[in-house]
Amino acid sequence: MNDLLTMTGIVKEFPGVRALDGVDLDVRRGEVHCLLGQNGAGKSTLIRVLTGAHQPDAGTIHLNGEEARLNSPTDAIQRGIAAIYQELDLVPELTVAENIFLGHEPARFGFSRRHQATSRAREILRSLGHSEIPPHRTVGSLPAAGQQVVSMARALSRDARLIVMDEPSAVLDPEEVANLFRVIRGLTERDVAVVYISHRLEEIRQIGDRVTVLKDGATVATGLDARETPTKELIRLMTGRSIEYVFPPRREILGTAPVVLEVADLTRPAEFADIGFTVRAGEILGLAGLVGSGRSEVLETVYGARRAATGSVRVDGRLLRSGSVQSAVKAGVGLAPEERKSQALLLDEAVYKNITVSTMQRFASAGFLNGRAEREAAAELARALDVRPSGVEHPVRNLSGGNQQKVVLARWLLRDCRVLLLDEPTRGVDVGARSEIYALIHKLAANGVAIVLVSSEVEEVLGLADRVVVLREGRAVHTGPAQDIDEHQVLDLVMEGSVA
Amino acid sequence: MSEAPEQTASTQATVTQPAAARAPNLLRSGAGRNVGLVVALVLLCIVGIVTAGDRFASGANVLTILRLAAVIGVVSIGMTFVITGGGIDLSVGAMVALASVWATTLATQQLAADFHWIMMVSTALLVGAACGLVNGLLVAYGKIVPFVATLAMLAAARGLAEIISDRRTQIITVNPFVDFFGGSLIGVPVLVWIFLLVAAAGWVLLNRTTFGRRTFAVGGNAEAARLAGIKVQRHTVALYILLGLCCGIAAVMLMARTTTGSATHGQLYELDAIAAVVIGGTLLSGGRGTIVGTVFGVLIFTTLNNVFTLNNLSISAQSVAKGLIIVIAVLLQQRLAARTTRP
Amino acid sequence: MSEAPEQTASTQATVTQPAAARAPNLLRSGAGRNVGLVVALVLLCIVGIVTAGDRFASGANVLTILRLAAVIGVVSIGMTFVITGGGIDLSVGAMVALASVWATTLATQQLAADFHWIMMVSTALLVGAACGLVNGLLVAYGKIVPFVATLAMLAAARGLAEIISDRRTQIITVNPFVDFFGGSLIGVPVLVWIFLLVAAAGWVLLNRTTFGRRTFAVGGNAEAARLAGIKVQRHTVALYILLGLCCGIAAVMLMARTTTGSATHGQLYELDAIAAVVIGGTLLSGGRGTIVGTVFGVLIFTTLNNVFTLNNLSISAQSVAKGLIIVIAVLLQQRLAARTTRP
Amino acid sequence: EKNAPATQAVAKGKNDEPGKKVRIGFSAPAADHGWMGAITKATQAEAKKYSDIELIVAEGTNDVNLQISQVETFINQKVDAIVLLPFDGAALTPVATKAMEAGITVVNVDREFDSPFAARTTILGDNYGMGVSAGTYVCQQLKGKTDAVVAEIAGIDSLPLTQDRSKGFKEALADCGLKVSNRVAAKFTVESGEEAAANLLQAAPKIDAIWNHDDDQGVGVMAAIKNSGRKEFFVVGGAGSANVMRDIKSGNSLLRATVIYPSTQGADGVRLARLLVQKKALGDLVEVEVPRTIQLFAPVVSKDNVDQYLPTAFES
Ligand SMILES: Nc1ncnc2c1ncn2[C@@H]1O[C@H](COP(=O)(O)OP(=O)(O)OP(=O)(O)O)[C@@H](O)[C@H]1O
Ligand SMILES: Nc1ncnc2c1ncn2[C@@H]1O[C@H](COP(=O)(O)OP(=O)(O)OP(=O)(O)O)[C@@H](O)[C@H]1O
Ligand SMILES: O[C@@H]1[C@@H](O)[C@H](O)OC[C@H]1O
Ligand SMILES: [Mg+2]
Ligand SMILES: [Mg+2]
Repeated sequence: MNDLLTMTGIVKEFPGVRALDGVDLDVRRGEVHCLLGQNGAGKSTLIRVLTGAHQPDAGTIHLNGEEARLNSPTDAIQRGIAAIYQELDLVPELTVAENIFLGHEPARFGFSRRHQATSRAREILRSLGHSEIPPHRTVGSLPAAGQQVVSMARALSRDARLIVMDEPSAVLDPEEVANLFRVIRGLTERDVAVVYISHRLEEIRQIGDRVTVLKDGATVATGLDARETPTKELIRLMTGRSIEYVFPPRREILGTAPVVLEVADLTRPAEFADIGFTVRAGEILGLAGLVGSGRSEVLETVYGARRAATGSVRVDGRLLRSGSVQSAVKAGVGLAPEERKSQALLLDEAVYKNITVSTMQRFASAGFLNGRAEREAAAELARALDVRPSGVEHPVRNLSGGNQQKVVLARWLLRDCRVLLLDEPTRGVDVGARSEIYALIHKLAANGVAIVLVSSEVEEVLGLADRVVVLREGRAVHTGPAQDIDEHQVLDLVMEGSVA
Repeated sequence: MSEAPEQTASTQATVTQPAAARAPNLLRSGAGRNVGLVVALVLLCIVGIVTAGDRFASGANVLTILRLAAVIGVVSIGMTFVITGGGIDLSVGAMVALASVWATTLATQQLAADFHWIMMVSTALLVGAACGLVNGLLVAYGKIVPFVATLAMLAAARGLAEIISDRRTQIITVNPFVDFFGGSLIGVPVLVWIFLLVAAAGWVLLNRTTFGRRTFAVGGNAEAARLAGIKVQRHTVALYILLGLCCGIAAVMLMARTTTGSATHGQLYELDAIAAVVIGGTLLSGGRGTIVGTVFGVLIFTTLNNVFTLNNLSISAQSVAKGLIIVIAVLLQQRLAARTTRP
Repeated sequence: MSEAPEQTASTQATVTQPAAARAPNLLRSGAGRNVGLVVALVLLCIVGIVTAGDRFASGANVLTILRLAAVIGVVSIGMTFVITGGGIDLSVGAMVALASVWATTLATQQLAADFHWIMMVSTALLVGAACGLVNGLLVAYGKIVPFVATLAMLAAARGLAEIISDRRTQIITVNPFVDFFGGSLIGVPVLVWIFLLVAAAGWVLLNRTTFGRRTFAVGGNAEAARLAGIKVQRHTVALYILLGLCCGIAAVMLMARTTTGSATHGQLYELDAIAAVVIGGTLLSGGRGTIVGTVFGVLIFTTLNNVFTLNNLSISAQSVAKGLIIVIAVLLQQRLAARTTRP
Repeated sequence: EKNAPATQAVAKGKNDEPGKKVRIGFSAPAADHGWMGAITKATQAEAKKYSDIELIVAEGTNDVNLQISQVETFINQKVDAIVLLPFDGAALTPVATKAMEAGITVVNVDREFDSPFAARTTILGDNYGMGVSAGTYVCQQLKGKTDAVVAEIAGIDSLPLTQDRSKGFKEALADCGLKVSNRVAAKFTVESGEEAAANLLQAAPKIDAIWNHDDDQGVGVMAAIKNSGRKEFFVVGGAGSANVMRDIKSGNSLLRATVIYPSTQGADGVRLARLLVQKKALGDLVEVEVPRTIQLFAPVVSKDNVDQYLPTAFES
C-alpha cells in the first residue's frame, strides 16, 4: 500500500459547532494532496487534528498503516508531520533563526549553538529563494510575506515525511508562489508528501496531484484528479451551487466625476518615494507590485497610520493632517488593513461588535448604544458576505480565517466612506464569497466611493481596477488605465521595472 | 500569561479558548460566567452561618460587610475599566490617601464649614481626577508602561500626602459631612448606596455605551482600535481619570468611615483592588472585563475577613486559609463556568 | 499593557515595530537597549558625587550599595525569567520570609550545628523551590492566572511563616554560616559574589541555552510554542521553580545579613523586584526580557536610596523625588534607546 | 514647633549649652501609621532645638535589608552617633554591632536589639507593662464582674511588641479572673482600626470593655463604635495621643483611659546620643555615665491625671 496517511471518520466538536463531522482523508507518499472547501468548511480544523493540536472526538488516524494517537504537537512532530499553519504561529520577539528552530534548536548540553542555527537557517532560507532575509532579524519586524517564508522554513527544518500547508500562498505574490511550487516539487521528489490548502483553484491545477473536497465538516469527494476535474465540478462540490467567479463588467467612470483622493509626492525614506495619484468618485485604483514593494505602507500612510516624511494627502480638496488617523477617518477614509489579526480584529469580541466598531456613533444616542439596531445592521452585512456561522454573537476568534476577513470588510462597508483603502481584501476568501466581494466593491464604486485596491493577485487588480499604478521598490513605475495593460506586462514591470 | 493546554485550553493569546469564552452573552451578562463566584460566595456564607449563626446572618452584619466592601468596591470598579482597557494602576491607594488629606486640610474644612461640605467632596474628586490625569498622560503620551508610571505616582502621591498632612491624622470637624455620609437611607448606609450607584453606573458605562465599547477595543487590540478610528490615547487618559475619580469618591467614603483624612489611608488598595478585579474574571491583559464579577470579587474578600473575625481566627491562620480559599474559589469558578456555559 | 501611540505605532502585536525592536542584536546584548539606563545610573552617580563627594564615591559606599542590591537583585533575576515567560509572581517576599523562617528553626539550626551549615542553605533552597513548584502547578495545570495564584501563595506563605516562627524573630546561632556568608572574598563581600554569579548564570541561561529560548517562546506566543512541540506547561512550572530557588538564595543572603529568620522579612519585595525588572526593559506581557536591564534596574533603585540617605532629604520629599526620578529615568531610557538603535 | 511634643518638662540646665558638633544618623521603620510618623517628627523637632546637632534622617522602611544598608551608609559617613528604631531588633543587631565596633555611639529605640554590644544605650517603652496596665485598669473597672466580655484590638500582629502587649494584658486579666473573649488585629492605622472594630462589634453582640493597642488606630475604632451606636462598654487606649487625652478629659466619651507608650522615644534617643558623644552625664542623676537602659513607664491616663500627660502627648 502506498498510503502514508489515512484519516477516517474524524469528528471534532466545539461548543455549539460541529466543525468536523466524519472526515476521511488519505495521502500518498510523495504526492501533493489538495484540500478544498469553503470558508469554515473545516480544513484548518482537520489540519490541527492531524498535527496533534486538537484532539478529535471520534475517528482514527493511520500513519504507514499503523494506528497513531497524536496527543500533542510533539507526537505529530516525532512522527514526521510538520505544518505551516494558516494563522502564523511565530513568536514575534524571537529572531528568524530562533523561530525556524523553535522546539528543536541545535544545542549541546542545553547550550544553544547559535552559529550553527544561523548558518542552517541561512541555508534553508536560500533553498526557499530568500537569502535576503537575515536570520538574526526579529520576526515581528518582518512583513507578512517574510513571516510566511519563515513559517515555511520552519516546516522544512524538520525532516518531515508529511508537510501540511494551510493557505501558504494567501500573502504571496505570483513570483513567490512560483518559488513555493519549486520548493514543493523538490520535496515530492524526495518522497515527502504535501497537503496543500488554497482557495486559488489555478494553483491546485498547477501543483496538485489529487483533491479532497470538504463541505460543512464532511468529505464530499476524495481522490479527484487535480488537473482533470473541471473547475465547475470542484466549485459545485464545495458550494453546492455552480458559480464561477468572474469580474463584473466594467462601468463607465465619468471623466467629469470629481477627484476625491489626491495623493502627491508622498515619501517615507526606506519604504517608498514620490508616490502620487488621484482617484475620482466611483473610480477603482489598483496598486500592483511585489511583496515588499511598499504597497501596504503607501495605504497606511494615506490613512495616517504612518506619518509621511514629505508629500500630502487631500480628500475632497481638504488637506489631511499627516500621521493622523483621526483626520483621515473624519474626512471619510477607511482602511481594511492587510494583517487582519493584529491590525483589524478584536478577537474576543463578538462578530457584530467588530463590524460596528468604526460606526458605533450611528447606533448610539448620547453615548448609549442601541444593541439591537447594531446587531441587525451587522447581521445584514454578514448575510450579504455569507459569513459563517451566520450568528453575529460569536467571538471572531472562533471564525475560520476567511470568515474573519469578511468581518473586516464588513466593518468598512458599513461605514459610508468617501475613500476606501482595501489591502488584500480577498486574502483567504473562498470562491463563493469572492464574487460577492467583487460585486460589493463595484457597487460601492457605483455609489461614488473612491477605492484604492492592493492585491497580490495581478488578475484581481486588473479585473477590478479602472486604473493601475505599478510599484517597484517603493517607486511608481507605471500608471495607466487597466485595460491598456495585461498580466504579463504587469509582471514584467514589477520584476524588471519596464515592459520587456 | 499562562499557556495553552489541550483539552480545556485556556490562554488569552491562544486560538483554543476556554469554553466560557465561547458564550459571549452569558459571559458578559454575568450570570453564566459568574456561577463559580456566586457558588464560592454562597459557600462562604454557609460557612459563616454554620460557624457564627445569627451573628453572621443578621441584617446588621450584612450591612457591616457591605459597608466595608463599599470603599474598596468603588476603587475596584474604576480599576475594572483601566484593566479592561489594557492598563493597570498601582497608585490607587496613594490617590485615596492624597485625596483624603487634601479634602481635610484646615483650609478645606474651613471652606466646608463656611459654605457646605460639598467643598470637601469636590476637593477629593478633583484631586483624584488630577492624579488620574497625570497617570493617563504619562501612560498614553509619555508612553511609560502603566506599571512604572503608576508606581511613580504611588510614591509621589503618598509623599505629597505626608507633606501636606505633616503626617498627622486630620480629624474631620465638619459634622454635617460625617452625618450625611455616615448616615443611612431607607435603612441602608449611604456608603452602601454610593457603592451600588457606582457599580450600576459602571456596569451601564462598560456594557451599554460607546465609551465601554471603546474600552474593550483599546484593551483587546490597541492597534486595531487605532486603525478603526478610535482615539486610543485620549481614551486611555479618560480611563485613568475615571479611576482617579473613583479614588476620590473612595476617599470621601473613607473619610466618612474613619472621620479622618490621613496619608496612611488606602494602604495596599492596589493589591486588593486588582485581586478583586482579576478574581472577578477581568483579564489582566485587557480586552475582557466584568463589573458584576468585580463586585463579587470584592464581596468574597470582605465576607472572608468578616467570617474570619467572627470566628476569632488567629491572623496567621487567616492568612493561610485565605490563600487556600482564593485557590479553591478560582478553581470552582473555572470548572463551574465551563460547565454552565457549555450548551 | 500599554497602548498604541498615534504616529509611531508600536504595539507588541503589530507588524510595525518600535525602532528598538528592529535591532535584535543590540536589543538582546543590552548595550544599545540599555543606554538610557546607563545614562540614568551615571546621572544618579554624578548627583551622588556632587552632593556627597567622597562619602558617595568611596569603595565602602559602593560595596554598601552592592550589598543592598544583592538580595533584591537575586530575586529580580528570577523574576525576569517568570515575567519573560509571560507570568508574574507576587509571592516572592513571602517565599523569602518562609524560607528564612524554615531554615532557622531550632531543628534546622541543630542539624546545621551537628553537620554543616549547608543544611540551612539546602532547607532554604528547598522551601523556595517547593513554593515555586506549587505556584507553577497552580498556574500551568490549575490554569489559575499567575496574579491570583501567587497572591494566594503570598498570603499562605506569610501565614505559614508566622505560624512556624510563632511570630518571633529567630536568631541564627550557627556561627560558621554567618561567618561564611557575611565574609568577603578578594575584598568583595560574599553576598555580592552570589549576586554576580546568579546574574551571570541567569544571563547565560536566558540568552545562550535552549531553556532561555523556550522562555522567550512561551512568553511571546504560548500557542506557537506549543505547536512547535515545546512542553509549555512543564516549562512554566520550571520557571516558577527557578524563581522559588532564587527566593531561597535571597533568603540565605538575608539570613546572613541579619543573622535572623523572620516572617516579616522580604516585605514588598514583589513590588521592588517587578519594578526593577520592568524598568530594566523586560516586557510585562512576556516575550521580551533582559538580565542586564534588570541588574541596572536594581542598581538604579538602590543607588537612589543611597543618595537619598547621604543627602538627608526630608523623608516625604524623598518619596516625591523618587516618583519624579522614576519617570525621568524611563523617559530618558526610551528616548535614548530609540535613538541609538535606529539604523 | 506647634505640633512637636513639648519636652521642656525634662531636665534643663548645663547640658543644653552648645558643645562639640554632633552628627547623628536616624533610621526608623516606614511611617505607615500615626505613632511612627510622630516618632520621626518629634525626633527631627528635637534635633532642631540644638545648634550642635546635625541629624541625618533616612527614609523609613520595613525592609530590614534596606535599613541595614542605611546604617552602613551612616558608618561610611562616619557619623558620631546613630539613633536606631529597628524594624526588627534582632535583624538589625549585627549592623548595629558593626557600628559600635567602628566607634559610633548607637542608641537603640523602641524595639530592642538582642545583644548588649549592639547599642550603648537602649531606650524603650514598656510593651508588656502596657498590657499589664491596661489589664489592671480593666479589672478595676469591671470589679467582680467575672462573666464580663473583654475584647482586644491589637496592632500589627506580626510584630513582637504586639505580642508582648497582648501577653501582659492577658496575664493581668487572668489575675482577676477575666479573659480576652474576642481579639482582632489591625495595622496601627485609622483605617484598619475602623475595619477591625466594625467586624469585632459584629462578632461580639455584647461587650464590657475593649482595649485598643494604639490611639491612632483608635480614631478609627471610635468611628466604628459611633457608627454602630453601641454604648454598653468602655474603651481603653494605647500610646497616648493628644486626641485621646482630650476625649478622656471631656468625660463624655466611651474612651475612659489610655496607657502611655511615648512617641518621644526617638527624641530622647537624640538627646542621649548627644550627651554620650559630648561625654556629658544625665542631669538629675548622680551617676556620671548615661545608663545602659532606660525603660519608659507605661502609666494609665484617666480623667484624674490627664492634665499631667496632655502636654507631652503626640498629635497623631
Ligand atoms: N476554537 C473554536 N471554537 C469554536 N468554533 C471553532 C473553533 N475553531 C474553528 N471553529 C469553527 O469550526 C468551523 C471550521 O473552521 P476552520 O477554521 O476549520 O475552517 P476552514 O475550512 O479552515 O476555513 P477558511 O478557509 O476560512 O480558513 C468554523 O465554523 C469555525 O467557526
Ligand atoms: N521578504 C522580506 N524580507 C525582509 N524584508 C522584507 C521582505 N519583504 C518586504 N520587506 C520589507 O518590508 C517593506 C515593505 O513591505 P510591505 O509588506 O509593506 O510591502 P507590500 O508591497 O505591501 O507587500 P504586501 O502586499 O505583501 O504587504 C520593504 O521596505 C522591505 O524592507
Ligand atoms: O509602631 C508601634 C506603635 O504604633 C505603637 O503604638 O507603639 C509601638 C510602636 O513600635
Ligand atoms: Mg482555515
Ligand atoms: Mg502589504
